[in-house]
Amino acid sequence: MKSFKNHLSLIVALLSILFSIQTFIIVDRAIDAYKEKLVGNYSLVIVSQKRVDKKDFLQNNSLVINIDELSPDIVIKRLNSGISSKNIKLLKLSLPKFYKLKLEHYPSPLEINNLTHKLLRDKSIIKVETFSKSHDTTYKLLLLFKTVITVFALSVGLVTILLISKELKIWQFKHNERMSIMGLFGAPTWLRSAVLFRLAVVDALIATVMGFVLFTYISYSEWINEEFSSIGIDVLIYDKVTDFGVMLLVSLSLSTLLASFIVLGHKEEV
Amino acid sequence: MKSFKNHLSLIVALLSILFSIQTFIIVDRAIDAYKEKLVGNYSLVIVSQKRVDKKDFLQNNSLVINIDELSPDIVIKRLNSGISSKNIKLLKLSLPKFYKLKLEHYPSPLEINNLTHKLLRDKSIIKVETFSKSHDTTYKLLLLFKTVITVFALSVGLVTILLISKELKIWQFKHNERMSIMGLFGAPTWLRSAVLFRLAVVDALIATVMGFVLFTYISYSEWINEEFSSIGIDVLIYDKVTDFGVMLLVSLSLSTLLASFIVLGHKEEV
Amino acid sequence: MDKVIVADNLSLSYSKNETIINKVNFSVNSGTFVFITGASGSGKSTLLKSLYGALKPDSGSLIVAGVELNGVTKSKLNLLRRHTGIVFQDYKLVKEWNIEKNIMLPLIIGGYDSAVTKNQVDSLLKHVRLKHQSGKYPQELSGGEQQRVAMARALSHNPVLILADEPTGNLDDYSAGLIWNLLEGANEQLKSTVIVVTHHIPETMNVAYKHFHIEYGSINEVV
Amino acid sequence: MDKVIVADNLSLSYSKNETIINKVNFSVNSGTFVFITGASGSGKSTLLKSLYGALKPDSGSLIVAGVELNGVTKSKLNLLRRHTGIVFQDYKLVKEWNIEKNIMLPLIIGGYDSAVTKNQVDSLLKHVRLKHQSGKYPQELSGGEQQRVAMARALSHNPVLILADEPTGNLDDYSAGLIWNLLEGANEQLKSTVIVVTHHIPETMNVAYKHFHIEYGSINEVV
Ligand SMILES: Nc1ncnc2c1ncn2[C@@H]1O[C@H](COP(=O)(O)OP(=O)(O)OP(=O)(O)O)[C@@H](O)[C@H]1O
Ligand SMILES: Nc1ncnc2c1ncn2[C@@H]1O[C@H](COP(=O)(O)OP(=O)(O)OP(=O)(O)O)[C@@H](O)[C@H]1O
Ligand SMILES: [Mg+2]
Ligand SMILES: [Mg+2]
Repeated sequence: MKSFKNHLSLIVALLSILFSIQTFIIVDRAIDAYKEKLVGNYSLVIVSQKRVDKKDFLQNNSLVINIDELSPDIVIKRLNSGISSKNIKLLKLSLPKFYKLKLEHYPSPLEINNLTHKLLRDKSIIKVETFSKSHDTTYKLLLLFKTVITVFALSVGLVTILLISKELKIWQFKHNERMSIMGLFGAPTWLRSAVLFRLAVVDALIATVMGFVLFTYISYSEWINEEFSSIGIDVLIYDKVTDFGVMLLVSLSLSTLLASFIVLGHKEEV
Repeated sequence: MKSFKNHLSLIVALLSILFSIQTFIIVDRAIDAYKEKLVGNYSLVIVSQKRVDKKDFLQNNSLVINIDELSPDIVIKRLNSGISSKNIKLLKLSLPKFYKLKLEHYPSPLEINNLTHKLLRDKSIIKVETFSKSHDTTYKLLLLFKTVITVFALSVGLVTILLISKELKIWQFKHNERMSIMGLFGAPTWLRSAVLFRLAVVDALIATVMGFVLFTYISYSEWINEEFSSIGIDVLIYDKVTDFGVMLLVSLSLSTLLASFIVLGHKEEV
Repeated sequence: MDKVIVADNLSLSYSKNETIINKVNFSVNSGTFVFITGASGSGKSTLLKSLYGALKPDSGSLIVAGVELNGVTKSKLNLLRRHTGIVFQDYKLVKEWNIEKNIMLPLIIGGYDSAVTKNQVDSLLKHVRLKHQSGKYPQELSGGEQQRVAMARALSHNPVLILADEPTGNLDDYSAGLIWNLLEGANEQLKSTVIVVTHHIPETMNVAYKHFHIEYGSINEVV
Repeated sequence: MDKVIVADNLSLSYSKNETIINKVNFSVNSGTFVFITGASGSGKSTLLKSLYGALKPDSGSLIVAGVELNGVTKSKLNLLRRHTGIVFQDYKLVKEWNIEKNIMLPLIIGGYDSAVTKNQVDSLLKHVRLKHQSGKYPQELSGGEQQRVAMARALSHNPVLILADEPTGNLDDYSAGLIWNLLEGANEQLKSTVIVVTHHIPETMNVAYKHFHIEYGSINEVV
């Protein structure tokens, strides 16, 4: 009973750290997935008076991964309900060629700017439509998002470090006396701290397994999956191999580090 | 020296909690500011064959706070480089009226949908342009943002609660013996715990003042301000009255709560 | 003469299956000097614990200074303790206080005037020969010095009842003599009732005393 | 006869301005039974601390079992301590271990066989009359019982050097007799060197002994 409570306190601390880390990993994946999605949705339209050679164009603009010609119908459709069919025909005749460009990654405003300037140097390209306003909005939101996540991750990190240091202090309170006494009877350091390290390893294992169960459960939870699918992205919540490995590594190294600190910081009683 | 270290541990714990809370407040403000900015940038365009009565329209559609007629030039400009001036004149003549709507708040996809349907019920309105794709992108990003922030706030909360409970345990280790001994000499509970509460209040005050200094410094820091202005929003980082009040309240109540728990959880020695 | 302690059919134990003190009857008159002896583990400290209310009677009744301890309220018990001075077998000094403050403890609790406190602590420190160590912390003292601090603390508030658990166990004869002097003084001049657990009753006692012996859970007066 | 302890011009102190033991010279032959006496606070426990290497000599040299303790390495000191049995004045029992495990401590550290351990602990528990309490934790014992556990622990690994700091201070005469028997037995049968700090040399000693007295920082043999 008493020993179970001893275990619990470290396990809870470790578990909360694992939880923070895993959350961070999930968020990272979500942002990546979201960027992936953004680049899929984002495209530039260029207007050219000459037909563009696809192969040439792609070679010259590494940011662009695809270029498709748009049928003029699509362009005209945007206004079609207000214009007479005679005028539409007229329009079609005089219209230049429209191309839609797919980009390799979600561009920064600067990248768009550079690309636009480069494209316009070609005399035949008469217009580059970048939908800059809506792009700007999304991009800045992403920036804000990243800044905030960074700040939050830093706070979680800070509080977690504090948590570990408190746990350290509690362990010190608990084990210092026994370690001193063992030292007075000539126990070498490794023996004095054997209990500590055994406790650390066992607790790390228990915490990892509990983390595994928790996140496996979460990854099957309907609420979480609905939440993510409402945002329209597909995120791997818990990779049973990699993430488990990361968790195991983190909790083992943290708890043994904790134990080592106590052993090193241990002062002999006089 | 020794007593300074005693103080430090609680102060650091309190400070980290204040830091988390203030970060959360700042993020909240940033998101609000961002939404404010989004609604400023977002607008719908409707195409109508008849002139729209502004007053009537605003009364009927509470979500809309402004409606402006667009000069057809703007509409045509989007294509102007490819069309001959003769055709443009022709276009202008046959074009219907264009209106730009400003909304009261940043709408959800559902709200946009409802509004569109409602508007189209009016026979004279022939098209509602919602820029739905770009809106969707931004909106979903905001949703993801909020979900992530919630999860992070929960983890910070969780770790913070753990941190406080650890601090509690450390206090118990430190004060239990003295409190027991005082009890054996007939000290009433309030006297036994007076030291504790004095410590709690003093530390809360110190932590609040330190938080005040920290965030005042941060709010004048160039890096932070650049970061926010690069996102294009203006956020109040530290309100020297309200935020100070919140900090004081939080740290006072937390530390006295901590002390009360120890007093209540104190077991008499036999 | 009124009685300070009346035990009636008193039983004490820490767990169901092991009774330490078994249905004993005894009483102590106010102002008496009492010795309690008994083998190690016989229940001497346990009996003292019950007298300051740290161990509730299993059955029977125990009245100390007119207060029935079986079912006493917290505030009544506190009041009783504020007029009791205890030397614990393991001293129970407050580690984070220096010895001056440790001796002051009952005076702080009693809300005494600071001038009175200062005088009292000073004279006690002198009496137990620790004036030069007054700023030290308990861990920085020898075992016997700690025991003397515990003694000084128990007497600092001139308690009407003094309970001392082997107060000279770690002391040489000279230091032990100082302690016996203090206890006799409190008994003679302040009319305090003194109850001392010891393995050796000092050979020269200047005051009359009673002697109880604990064996096999019962308490008998030695005459 | 070889010497277990040789102190040469040894000085001990806790702080610069207060020397406890001042330039003393003494030596102890292997297999001797030594008593150390002195007033409370004279430096008896301090001297013992230096003998098990918990307090480094201020100056001078101190050789214990052939090991110079002034500047000894950690591993050499540990080796020495594994052959020393100590009874501390404040017992220093491990709170979270029951008394059986507490007595085993030196055997665990020495890596003894579990059958040997079991036997040894059993016979010691019987000898100090605590067999029936073996599962209890230190806080659940009387002061004297704790002291007897500390004694049993100090003897469990048949140490060549035994240091006991007032090992009978909290014991009645009968229990104290058990302790003296144990110490005499170790001295006679195992030829252990025994150094005991005490305030009272027992009247009936079955073995020859030496007696050192500490006063004003110096150590003198009493003959
Ligand atoms: N850790 C310490 N720090 C500072 N001073 C100490 C410390 N331990 C002991 N002293 C001082 O050293 C002196 C000798 O102490 P020591 O414990 O050796 O006495 P002792 O002879 O064992 O006395 P006793 O019979 O009371 O146990 C005392 O005056 C004491 O105040
Ligand atoms: N907290 C406790 N929990 C359980 N048993 C206890 C506790 N305290 C003491 N005991 C047991 O009660 C019995 C009496 O203990 P007590 O401390 O009263 O003895 P004592 O007469 O004071 O002995 P000593 O002279 O050794 O101090 C002992 O057998 C002891 O093991
Ligand atoms: Mg006792
Ligand atoms: Mg000593």
